[in-house]
Amino acid sequence: MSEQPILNNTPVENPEPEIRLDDEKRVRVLSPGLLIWRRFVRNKLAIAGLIILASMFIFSFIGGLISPYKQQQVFRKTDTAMREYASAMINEDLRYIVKDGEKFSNIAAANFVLAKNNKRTTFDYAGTHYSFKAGAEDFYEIYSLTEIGSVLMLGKKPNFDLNEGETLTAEEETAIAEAVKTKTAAFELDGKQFVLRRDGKNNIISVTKPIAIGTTLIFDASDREGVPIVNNYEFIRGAGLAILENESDFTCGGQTYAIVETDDKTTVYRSGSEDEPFATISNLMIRATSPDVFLSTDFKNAFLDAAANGQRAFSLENADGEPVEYTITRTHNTYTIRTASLTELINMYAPPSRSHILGTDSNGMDILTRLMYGGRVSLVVGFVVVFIELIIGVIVGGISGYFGGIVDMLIMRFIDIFNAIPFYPIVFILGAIMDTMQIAPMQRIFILMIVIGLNGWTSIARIVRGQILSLREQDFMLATRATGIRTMRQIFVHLVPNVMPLLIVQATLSLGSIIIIEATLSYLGIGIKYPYASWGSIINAATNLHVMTNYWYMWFPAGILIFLTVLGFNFVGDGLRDAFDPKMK
Amino acid sequence: MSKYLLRRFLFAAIILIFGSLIIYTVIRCLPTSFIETTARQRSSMPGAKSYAEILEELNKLYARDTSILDGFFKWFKNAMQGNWGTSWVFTKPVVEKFREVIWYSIFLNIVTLFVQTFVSIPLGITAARNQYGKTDYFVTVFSLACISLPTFFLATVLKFIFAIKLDWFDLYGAVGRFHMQLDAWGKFLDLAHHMVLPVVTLSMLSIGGMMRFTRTNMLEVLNADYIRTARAKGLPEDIVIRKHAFRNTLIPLVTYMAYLIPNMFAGSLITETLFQIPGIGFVAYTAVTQGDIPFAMFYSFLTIALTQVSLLIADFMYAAVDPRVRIN
Amino acid sequence: MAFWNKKQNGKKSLDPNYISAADSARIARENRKITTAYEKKRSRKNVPESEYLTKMRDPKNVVEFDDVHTYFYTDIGTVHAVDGVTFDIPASSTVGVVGESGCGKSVTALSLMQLVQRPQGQTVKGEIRVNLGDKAYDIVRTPTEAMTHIRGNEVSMIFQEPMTSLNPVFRVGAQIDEVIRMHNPEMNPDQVKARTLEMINLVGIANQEGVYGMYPHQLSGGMRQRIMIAIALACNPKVVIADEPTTALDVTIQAQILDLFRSLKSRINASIILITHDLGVVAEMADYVVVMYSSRIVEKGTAREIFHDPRHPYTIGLMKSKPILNKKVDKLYSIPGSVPSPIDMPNYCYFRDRCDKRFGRCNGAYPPQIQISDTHFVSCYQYAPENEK
Amino acid sequence: MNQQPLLEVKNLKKYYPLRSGFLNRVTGYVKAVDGISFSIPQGKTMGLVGESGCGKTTAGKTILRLEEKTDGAVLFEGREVYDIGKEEMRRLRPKLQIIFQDPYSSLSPRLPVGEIIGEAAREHKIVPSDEYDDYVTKIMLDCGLQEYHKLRYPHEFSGGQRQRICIARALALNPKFVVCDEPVSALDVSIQAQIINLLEELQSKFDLAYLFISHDLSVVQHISDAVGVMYLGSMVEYAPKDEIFAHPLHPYTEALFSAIPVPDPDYAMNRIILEGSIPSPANPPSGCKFHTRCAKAMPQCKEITPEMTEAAPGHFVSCHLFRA
Repeated sequence: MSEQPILNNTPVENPEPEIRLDDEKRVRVLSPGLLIWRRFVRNKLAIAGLIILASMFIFSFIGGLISPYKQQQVFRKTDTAMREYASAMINEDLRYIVKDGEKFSNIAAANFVLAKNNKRTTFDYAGTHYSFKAGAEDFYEIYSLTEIGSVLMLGKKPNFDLNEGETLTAEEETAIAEAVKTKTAAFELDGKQFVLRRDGKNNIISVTKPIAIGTTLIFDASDREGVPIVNNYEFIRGAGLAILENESDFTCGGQTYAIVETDDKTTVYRSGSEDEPFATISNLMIRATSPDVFLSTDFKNAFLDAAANGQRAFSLENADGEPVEYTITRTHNTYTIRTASLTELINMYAPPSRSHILGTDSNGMDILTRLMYGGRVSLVVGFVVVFIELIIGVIVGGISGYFGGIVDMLIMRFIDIFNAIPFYPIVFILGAIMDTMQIAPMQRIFILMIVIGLNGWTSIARIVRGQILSLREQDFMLATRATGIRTMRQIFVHLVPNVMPLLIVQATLSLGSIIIIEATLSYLGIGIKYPYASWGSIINAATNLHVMTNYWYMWFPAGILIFLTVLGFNFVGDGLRDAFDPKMK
Repeated sequence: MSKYLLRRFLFAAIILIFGSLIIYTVIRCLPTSFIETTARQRSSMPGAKSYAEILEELNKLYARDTSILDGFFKWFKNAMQGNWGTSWVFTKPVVEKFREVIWYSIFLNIVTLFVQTFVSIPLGITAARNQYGKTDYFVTVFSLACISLPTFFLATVLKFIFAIKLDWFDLYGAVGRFHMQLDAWGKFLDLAHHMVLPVVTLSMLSIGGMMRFTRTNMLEVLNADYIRTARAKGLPEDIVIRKHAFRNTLIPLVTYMAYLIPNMFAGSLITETLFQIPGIGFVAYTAVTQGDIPFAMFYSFLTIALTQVSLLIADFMYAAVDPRVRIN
Repeated sequence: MAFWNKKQNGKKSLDPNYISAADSARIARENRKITTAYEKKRSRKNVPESEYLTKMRDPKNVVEFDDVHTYFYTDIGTVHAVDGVTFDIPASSTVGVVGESGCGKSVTALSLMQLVQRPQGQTVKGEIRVNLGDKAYDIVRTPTEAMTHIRGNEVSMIFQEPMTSLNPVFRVGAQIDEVIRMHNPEMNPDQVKARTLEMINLVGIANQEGVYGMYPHQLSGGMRQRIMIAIALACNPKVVIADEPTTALDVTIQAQILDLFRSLKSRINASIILITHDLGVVAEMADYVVVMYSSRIVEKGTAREIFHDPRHPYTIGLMKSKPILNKKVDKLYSIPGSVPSPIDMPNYCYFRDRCDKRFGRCNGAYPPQIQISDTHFVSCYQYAPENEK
Repeated sequence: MNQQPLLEVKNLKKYYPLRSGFLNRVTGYVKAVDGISFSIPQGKTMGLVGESGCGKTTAGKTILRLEEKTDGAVLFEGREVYDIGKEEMRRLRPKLQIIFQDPYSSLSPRLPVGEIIGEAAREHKIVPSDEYDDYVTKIMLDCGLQEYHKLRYPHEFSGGQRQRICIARALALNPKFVVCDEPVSALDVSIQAQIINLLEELQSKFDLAYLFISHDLSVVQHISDAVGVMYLGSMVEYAPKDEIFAHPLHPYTEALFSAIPVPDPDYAMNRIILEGSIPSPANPPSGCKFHTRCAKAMPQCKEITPEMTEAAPGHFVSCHLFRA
């Protein structure tokens, strides 16, 4: 038949076709990889899962690198707070203003107070004699005495015995003699003070030299320039003496000052500028809390007015003309003046902003950065635990499945018993122990990984065993035995690659549940502890009702991240299972 | 059958004994310093026994002076006679505390089981019926989302939305403040009202798994030859699904549900804690985190027992729905 | 984009037997489009009867397949599982459909039942006319609701696997009851049960009452297949499709079932479509034989014509390649090559490349059906008049 | 049979224990193979027929020591296979090969075909390593495969080609004896013929001995030199091919032969229909296992297990009808 002539209407050019109909090259098929890939991508969720997971990995592992902040970087902020601005008290303590070049020690001052209280006018300290002039209650001028000689009254005639180098004028001698006679202890002559002291029959003559002022009065300059002048010994002495002597002015350093006394305070004006107070004198001490701050007279006046009226607050314009509010609190005779001022604080619970996209947490750390580092911990814990589970599961399940029989029976019963043990109570107890023992946070993570891993390996072992048992029954495994292939090769070349797909699926799905377990433990405060963060421990903040209610951004993003990651693993695992499932078309 | 049952019971008993032996061993291995610290803390609580008493009771009940095996059997004997010791935290016998609180958990879990069953099985079946369709995608996403939700996060979000923002429910507790003043019906309503969020939480978490399980099994069943036979008989599609496919899906499903029971109690531990429902879970959590050894021991034993009981139930249910098993 | 394509092509050249990822994605996309369109059409509600009512070509036929095309839209391309099949089932006769696996014989039968695995599988062209006495339905266009009255009632089916074809959780009796009740709603439960018992008896089971209450797993394979036959015959169908009814059974059990079929043939008023790959079974049972190869009918005729006067080289080869008991041959005849994968079939005789009688004309288009006798048709150029295309 | 047969099976038994009860005690046995004996000379084919569950596959596996025997003897080249040590057995394995029924589960799914065929040959150093590649190619060509198939994976092949791969895998080891466990049952008719022809070709080329297990009598008749018929673990009849097909003695063999449908519509059938179904091998009937279905059953059949008797020269049958 084949010898028949070829008819015209049939193609003759190509009697033998290139490809036979039954040639397997004619119809292209899916390659093994593509087959799995096709099945995988048919499941859109698996793709979504892959994308989610990729983003999570980038977020956690690369995000931490590009984040401008460090994991444990604490942020501060400047904020207005009511801070102590100044304090005021009625001064009852003596202050001592010492003349330049003189010495007046604390012990001398104590002797002074003793003498004053004993109504004596002189006192000694360290071989030096002192005297003071008691003015009003609150102003004392303290002198040191220098002996110049002695005088012996022989009858009415004074007999001077002067120290070497000392001289007395005739007037002075007369005055001294007069004083001895009248038993005056001290007198002044031409601005020079003399003090007589009885020493037996002798009267020792001393001249005084003012060295210090002891006063409870407070001298406040009205402006910053006046401070050195006002705090000067000369000025204080001048002003004090003038007040004592009820004079209306005094001179100090070539400048004349006028003193105006009112009910509760005394104001000093510089001559020539009478409308501008130069200093105030009072027994009220107002001091700024910060040494940099100079309290103006206006402030003091405003305060005094307010204090006098029993007000709790007052307002005053500052140098820029803006009103500033001050509050007054009083304890005993001390007033504290507070005002809102800028200060630096830990930036807690900051709401989302440009610099902290998700705000800051209760430690003032950037939540977004914490989330990145927390993601690392969560993912790494997940992977390590899965690794532990796989190692134990594959070995135990493999032994059980491959050897079968009594070995299998024993292992499966052991797994049954192991599975019966409740996981959470054990972990809670363990957590309590770790808390009591104060285990280091890093060690905690390791212990946690081992515990979670021990919890999960049984399911892997079961799967591996089941798979190997069923593979073992397949003819191709029988064929490896029939062809005399070594046991190791049987296991690793023929058996293991066939278990792999299922293992990959199981590992992917396990990762999700492990992350949830870790997060749950961390949320309950048993897992990852500060300073390390995991997503679960970040949500732990929400256990605080206040935080949960008011600062959603502290816990919600972490929860969403856990949710998305686990969802991603589940999506991918599900897709892989479908892809690897030989039953699927 | 009775032989099989006997075997099953024996096996459950063995697991129970070995499981509790492990629990006992763990407790015995607790560092002494931990026990003493905790005991000391506990004894300083109001109403608690003295430190010496606590330690003495512990030594007696757990036979801490003997070897682990001896101690275990002593403990086991005590436990079987109902002597579980006194809880350190609650300062009353463990069993008494258990009786007080278990009803909350049972109520919570049974309601959840109902909700879950009636939501997930129909949804799972619907998904399987149009595989790769829109419904299937929705159901798959929903169920996987449920599986992926951490309990505490779901609970927190629910509380945030429904208790704080909308103020529909109380944040915590099983009953309201004025519970005692209500009549019986009011008390029940009050309890039910407080159970809404926990039930929703627990249901959401378990719906996912069950829905997946139903769907997978349904898909398998739908590919079976007898489904084709049923169609070839001219049965309308919904009878094919409702009768022929569903009965077969039920076989693995009842087993799954039986396994679910102990898991639900473990799961409700977290949920009860989050909502502070004073059920066994919350109480156990409180006790165990504070190192209450008698209660921890009791709770662990209870969980193992529950697991074994549920396995037995699973076997029964399996036999009930699968005629092939019934005969053997 | 062009660069990307180039890369794809480069990859393809590594192993030309594999579909590239891009192609595979394209195929998947197209398949989805096509199947969704068909599914949409199928899921319409309240289709008017006029759309699927038709007329028999010959009223003596119970079923007429007329140029039926059933395609499967798979990941590697469109599988033409049934590609233009035309044959008739005359009333009260047995038609054997023979062919090797994948030749489309089962899909032909499933198309008649509208049980092709959807949505991948769709009957895309042609008519399957079923004679319901007063009217005739075109199964291809019949909506699912109307199908439920035909399936199990007018057309019923027996499947290959008796072990899995019965629902394991229902009693055997209930499964027969069900189909009777379904199609005879007027019967009361007692009548239904009586009918069931009658059917169990009919298929040669003595212990009717006992079997009625049994579960399928308590029965052996042969018994289950008997039950399947009882289910199929319960409603007095016009056509019974037996899809490899004995393939899964042992030889001695197969003999029992064939014996049963033979005895039933005379007692029931149904036509049987017997699908099998076993020529012996067909020879024993069938009045007419349809030989299928690669989704098409290559030869059809009466059993005698086919077995005594086979014309198509495939039919001849098939018969020669099967060793026959007590018939000695030194070397079995074997058809070279293998059955082609039914994707992207070219337009020439599908058997050409395996045929030892091919000649020039075989390179032309697929051969038309050539009538040898009244009933005998063959698709082969050998028998075509030379002037005919 | 003067010359020593290549393989001799004597009263081989394989029982699977049935376990039940709490302690998994053995409560009974499934007597999958219950005392079968036969021998196969070099280059010849022994056919083993029987219905599913009759133990023919188990027999094949037990002979190859893929299952441990319960009793009896398997002598390969005069040596008891079960006495050989583990490592030596591994080295002996290439001589004894098997081809499975299911071409889908009998190939490692994750290995390329070239590796599947060649790995054992490499492992047993059948050829020097530099000839290895060519050797695999040669075997593949012998079995009707192409060289480019080497890198493909099993799932890309059709059933017939997979069976060729299985044959190539066995052949690559230079076997002397191959158990063909229903090698064509899962294949289409046209492919069956190809595989049968291939097996025959290879047999004559390499002087192989086959144990050809099948339920298809016509195939067995075509390929075998001697045929054994098995029923419920026991061999009921065993004779040279021509003898047994011409004069089947055992009622079961008769029924089996008559049950084969003949592809001829005019063939006058004289079929013996066996009633009932095959009993469970876990609980076989007493006496002659076939008596429950036997049309010629006698009272003694129920009580006494018939012995194997030589009814004609070389024709062994186990039936009370043919007691010597």
